[in-house]
Amino acid sequence: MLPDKKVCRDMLYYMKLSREIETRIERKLYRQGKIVGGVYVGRGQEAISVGSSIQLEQNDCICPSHRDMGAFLIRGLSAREVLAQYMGKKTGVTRGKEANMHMGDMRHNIVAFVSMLADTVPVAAGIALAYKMRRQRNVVLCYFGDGATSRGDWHEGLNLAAVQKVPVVFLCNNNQYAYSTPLDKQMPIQDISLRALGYAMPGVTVDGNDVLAVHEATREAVELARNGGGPSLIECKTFRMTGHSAHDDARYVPKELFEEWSRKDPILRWETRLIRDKVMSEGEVRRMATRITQEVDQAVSLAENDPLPDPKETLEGVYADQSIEAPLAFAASFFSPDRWR
Amino acid sequence: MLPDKKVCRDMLYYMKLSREIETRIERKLYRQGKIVGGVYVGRGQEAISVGSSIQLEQNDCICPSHRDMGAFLIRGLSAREVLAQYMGKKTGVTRGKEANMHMGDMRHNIVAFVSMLADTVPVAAGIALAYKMRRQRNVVLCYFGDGATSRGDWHEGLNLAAVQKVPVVFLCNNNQYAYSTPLDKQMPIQDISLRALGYAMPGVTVDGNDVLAVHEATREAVELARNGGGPSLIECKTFRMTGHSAHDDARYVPKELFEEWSRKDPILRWETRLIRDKVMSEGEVRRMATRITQEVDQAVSLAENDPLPDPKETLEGVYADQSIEAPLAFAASFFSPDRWR
Amino acid sequence: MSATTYVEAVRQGLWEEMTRDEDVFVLGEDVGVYGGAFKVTAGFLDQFGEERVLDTPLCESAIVGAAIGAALMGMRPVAEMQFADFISCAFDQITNFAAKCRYRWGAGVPLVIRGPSGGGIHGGPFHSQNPEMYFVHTPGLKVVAPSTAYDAKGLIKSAVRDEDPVLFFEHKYLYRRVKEELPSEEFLVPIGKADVKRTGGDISVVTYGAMVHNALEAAEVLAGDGVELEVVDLRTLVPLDKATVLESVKKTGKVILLHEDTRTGGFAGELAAVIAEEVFEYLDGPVMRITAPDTPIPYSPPLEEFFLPKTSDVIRVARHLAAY
Amino acid sequence: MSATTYVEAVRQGLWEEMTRDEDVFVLGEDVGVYGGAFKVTAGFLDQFGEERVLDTPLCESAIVGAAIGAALMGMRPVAEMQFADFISCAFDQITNFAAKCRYRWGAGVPLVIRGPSGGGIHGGPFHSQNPEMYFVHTPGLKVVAPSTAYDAKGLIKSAVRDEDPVLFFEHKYLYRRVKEELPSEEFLVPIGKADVKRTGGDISVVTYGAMVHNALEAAEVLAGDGVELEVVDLRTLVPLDKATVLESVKKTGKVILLHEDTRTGGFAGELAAVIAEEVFEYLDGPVMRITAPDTPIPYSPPLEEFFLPKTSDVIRVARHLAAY
Ligand SMILES: Cc1ncc(C[n+]2csc(CCOP(=O)(O)OP(=O)(O)O)c2C)c(N)n1
Ligand SMILES: Cc1ncc(C[n+]2csc(CCOP(=O)(O)OP(=O)(O)O)c2C)c(N)n1
Ligand SMILES: [Mg+2]
Ligand SMILES: [Mg+2]
Repeated sequence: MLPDKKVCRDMLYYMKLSREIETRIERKLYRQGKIVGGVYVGRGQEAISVGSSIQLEQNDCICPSHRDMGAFLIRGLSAREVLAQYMGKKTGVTRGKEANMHMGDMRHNIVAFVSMLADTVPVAAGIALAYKMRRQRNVVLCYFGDGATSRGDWHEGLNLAAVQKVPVVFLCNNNQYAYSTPLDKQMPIQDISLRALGYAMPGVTVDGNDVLAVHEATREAVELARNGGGPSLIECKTFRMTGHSAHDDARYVPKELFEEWSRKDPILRWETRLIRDKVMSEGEVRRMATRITQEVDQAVSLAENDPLPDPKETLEGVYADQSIEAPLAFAASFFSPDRWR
Repeated sequence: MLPDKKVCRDMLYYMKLSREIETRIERKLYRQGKIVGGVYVGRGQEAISVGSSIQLEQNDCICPSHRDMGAFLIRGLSAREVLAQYMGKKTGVTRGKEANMHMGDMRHNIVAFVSMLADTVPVAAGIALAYKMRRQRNVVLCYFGDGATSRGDWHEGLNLAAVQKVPVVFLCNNNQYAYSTPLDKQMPIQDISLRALGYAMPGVTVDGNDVLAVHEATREAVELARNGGGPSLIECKTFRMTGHSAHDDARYVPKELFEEWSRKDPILRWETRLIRDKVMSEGEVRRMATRITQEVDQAVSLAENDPLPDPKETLEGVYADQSIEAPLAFAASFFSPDRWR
Repeated sequence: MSATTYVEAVRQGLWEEMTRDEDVFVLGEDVGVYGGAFKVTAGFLDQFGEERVLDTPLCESAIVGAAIGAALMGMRPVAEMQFADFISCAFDQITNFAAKCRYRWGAGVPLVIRGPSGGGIHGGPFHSQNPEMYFVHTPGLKVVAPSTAYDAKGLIKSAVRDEDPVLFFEHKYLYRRVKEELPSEEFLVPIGKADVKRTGGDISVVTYGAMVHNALEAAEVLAGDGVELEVVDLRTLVPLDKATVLESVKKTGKVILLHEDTRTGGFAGELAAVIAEEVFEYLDGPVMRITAPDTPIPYSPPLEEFFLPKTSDVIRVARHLAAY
Repeated sequence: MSATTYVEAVRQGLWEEMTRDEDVFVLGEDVGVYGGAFKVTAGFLDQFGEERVLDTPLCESAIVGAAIGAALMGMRPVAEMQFADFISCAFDQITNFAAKCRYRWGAGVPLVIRGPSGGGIHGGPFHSQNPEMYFVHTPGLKVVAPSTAYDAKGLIKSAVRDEDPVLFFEHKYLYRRVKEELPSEEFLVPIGKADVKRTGGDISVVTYGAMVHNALEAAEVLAGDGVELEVVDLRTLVPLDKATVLESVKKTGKVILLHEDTRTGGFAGELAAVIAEEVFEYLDGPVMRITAPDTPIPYSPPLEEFFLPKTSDVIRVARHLAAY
């Protein structure tokens, strides 16, 4: 059974919007030198963050990883804020302090990823703990890749969440590679969901390229969590349809795998399904695509014209108490505020 | 079926010797103020380290934890070296540099425990990796408690060992407490061996108070490892028959549990079995006990009379290159070598 | 009114803060039923209940990580490290997650991480460490190390109320050795303010933690010889109260930097740099460090004794400087 | 013969050591098939085989832990951190296990941990860090940070041969920007020896890593004004070549301590302390530090640019000191 029509349409919209934004970033802005740092995209994996985070309530929270563009957009970040973030603009989500997917904003209950993979896993447990202590009926979605599961913090976080029975859903995108490292060098098992057993939590493996399957598995896990049933682990099998980042040509990935998985493209699949089930017409899908292109065009041009941060902001925001900056800051009497120019 | 008679007797000997040494340390020397640091004993758990490490070959290696006295003794440390260690004597295994169970000596292939629990787990994997690279048919036994399994390094180490398929046997003493923390606050499962599934390695739970069961499970795991079959996890259910350390009266442990488990005492059980199966006579067992008391008496008096290290040794041994100490050491020209007096 | 020990002062401070603010809670290994390895949270479980006094699994990284998560939601977690040494296991969460949130994306992490540090109790290499410098060197963290019961109580309360992550290093050697009468009314000690524990015109001794007491002992002895030490107790390492330190050095012109932590890369270096850069003209003698040597902390009494800086060291170096 | 880049120099050094000694092996994330994120181990898998070029799971702590285990057995592991920033995840294994084995129980751990550190490439807070101080402050470790291709090659070879754990911080900004012709015959650069990269009589600049090049640039500019900088490249932070530093300061009487790492608790503090303690009498001016400010490393170019110390800073401070 399909979710209600609006949700179905929204899922397509956010998947397509994610793809469009990331394509623009990776294939255009990055190549034009407008994005100076690294670029990681979730091409081919859009169903995972979209199918899961679409069902959150306002006070729920997400801890996204580096291939979860859809989750950021669904939680309320605009395309412009995201693009400005990538370009290091002052209007970006982090005002230029942080790079690419390291977007966070507690007004939207989005926790910024730190590069050290799996660090957000215990943090998500702590957020869920706060919900539990405050008797809020909210949940946290915590995203990570297959590689991240090898880190100690992953284990500690799952165990703590399970012992404390807190409302968190752990979502693994198993795209079968961590940078150049294939799954069989990462772990001796094929299904990461198997590890849920070790934490006495429900664990399922779903087709991560089927947004409906992701939606359904998340729905169950979220419901369990919201009702005090504790954490779950959902493994979404998928494939990284790019290199690890924009500079990686992924020549270590057998070509056949790309071919095989391009046939399983989650957006195409969902479009076909919606048209087949008459949730949307072909015309509506086309118009959605056009609208998205326009939205992104506009966001790109706004972001491109946005200002960079003022160099002096470098020294701001380390502590809540702004008066602390001065004594700690650089070069005492020799510090020249104009040194950037 | 019992192992050969010598092994059977040796197991009894080492269990009893461990108990005698630890009883002396905890109930006598510690109370006499002769052991200035903390004291942790393995009372009631002697079958675990003894039943497992008894079967190692010379070039095999152990990474013991803090309740594995038997393993140290079997690997060749003398009672005197151990007692001197506890008293901080120069003749102790670490010449006074380290406390209690932190004994290591690569001549015996004993890796010294560091307090940060589970840190030896990846280290054991690395030792096993070296065996594999050098095509040595050797194995590592790595010991830890139930509490240690909650740490990230435990997970990282098991996973790495499994992926690399190295010859290591992970031995968990599940004594159902970590300091004051009972198992159900430590993890949401009852059988730690369940977690072996997540690493695709064999995992078994055995009665840790039955030295034969420990011996048998270890024998199989060691054989597998020696033959290139990779790591295993053995969980030995047992009970900590003391407080966490000598200063802890364990009032948080229900008395019934102590009573229940004292009936399962591993030494008593093994003695009874050996007598029943006519491996040893009652007289032989009595004589063994007497001999052990004498050995330990003698070791205590030697260790008590052993010298403390020279204060100046404080500065020695940080680097292989002894000339480095000087420039790094304390107080430059003001350093007085006599300052201890 | 009877004297309150240092450890009891920490306990009282936490107790008061938990009473004042429902969002404050403690978590860590054995903090509940057992009341903490050093009994800092004894009685808390009965008073505040299981939800606010959390016995966690043995996982320092997740303890801190979970505290961060709760703090992001506006809670006020106080995480105990059973021994400060084990903070090494949570190093990544502290330095990369907690320390950088506000700067990176404006999210405050009002979190306290506390635990017993320091040597002198024959704890050996893993139960005696002074890990403050790892955090002093990480922008975004505050680092506190009180030397008296009064400061311990006043500072732990300020730490709980701080909007940023505070590392609170108690000195376990002082836990039961140091005591004093505390005011019956509530008081706070501000983070970021040093305290001149003894005034004197000849030589400044800048120090913190257990060594404050060695400095005071030395001052007592030297006063007999007519050499007056000024003992500056930093109390907070970050943010550093530079003004108080520099003022003292300007006055005396001579300075001893004293800490129990090891030498290379220790806080004395930071202080030496600040002094040699900013009040160079006032110096009448070399800037002297007294610290532990660059070794792990050994176990056996003669070795540990040799390792720890002591009052006699301060006296010896002060005499040398006085004669300079 | 053509010039060799810094990154290629590291690669060659490792290659030669792996060729020389079978016990040497590399392990880390993506070091095999991919040849390392920065291609330091490109071609190694083909040459040395899967057993000596190990692609590990994503687990820095276990990578270091396993390297320690192998080293205890006499192997010579070289562990790569994909970015030096991720060393935070292995902090406990490095500082508590590797660093303390020899002291605690006499077991040597001949292990190298290497990786790209430093900013200037718009990597943001987690791909730009300079984590050296965490290890400088841990007795038992050696810490190396080369600034040239020659030193990088000579020092990585010495690191592999060292009997103790060596932290080897490459500066990724220099990887492809710095190159020089290298001798065709084998050479080593000893750990623990600084190198005077430019001699001059007026002001000593003591520095390491990428900042060596800024110091040299500044020296070039200032020479035009008749101010002669002496540029001391430490190359090794632990053990510190105190003799070379102090000799230079004795000669010039004025000193600038320069590093890319943040200020509070940075290596400049350690140097300032050594100088103010041991050659106080020779100083003709304040000991000046030039460092990054106490913030995480920001991403956006204007911010990162502002964050990093630069040649103009050296020139400005040197002019001030010259006039002192
Ligand atoms: C602790 C840590 N080590 C190494 C890295 C470098 N790194 C970034 S992404 C990545 C691979 C991640 O793989 P996975 O978790 O499967 O996520 P994916 O990129 O496939 O989505 C690596 C090794 C890192 N970010 N953090
Ligand atoms: C990382 C770390 N955290 C905390 C401690 C303090 N500590 C020492 S033993 C112990 C309990 C260990 O429990 P377990 O692993 O079950 O071993 P047991 O003592 O029961 O044999 C604790 C919390 C420690 N040694 N290391
Ligand atoms: Mg992946
Ligand atoms: Mg236990």
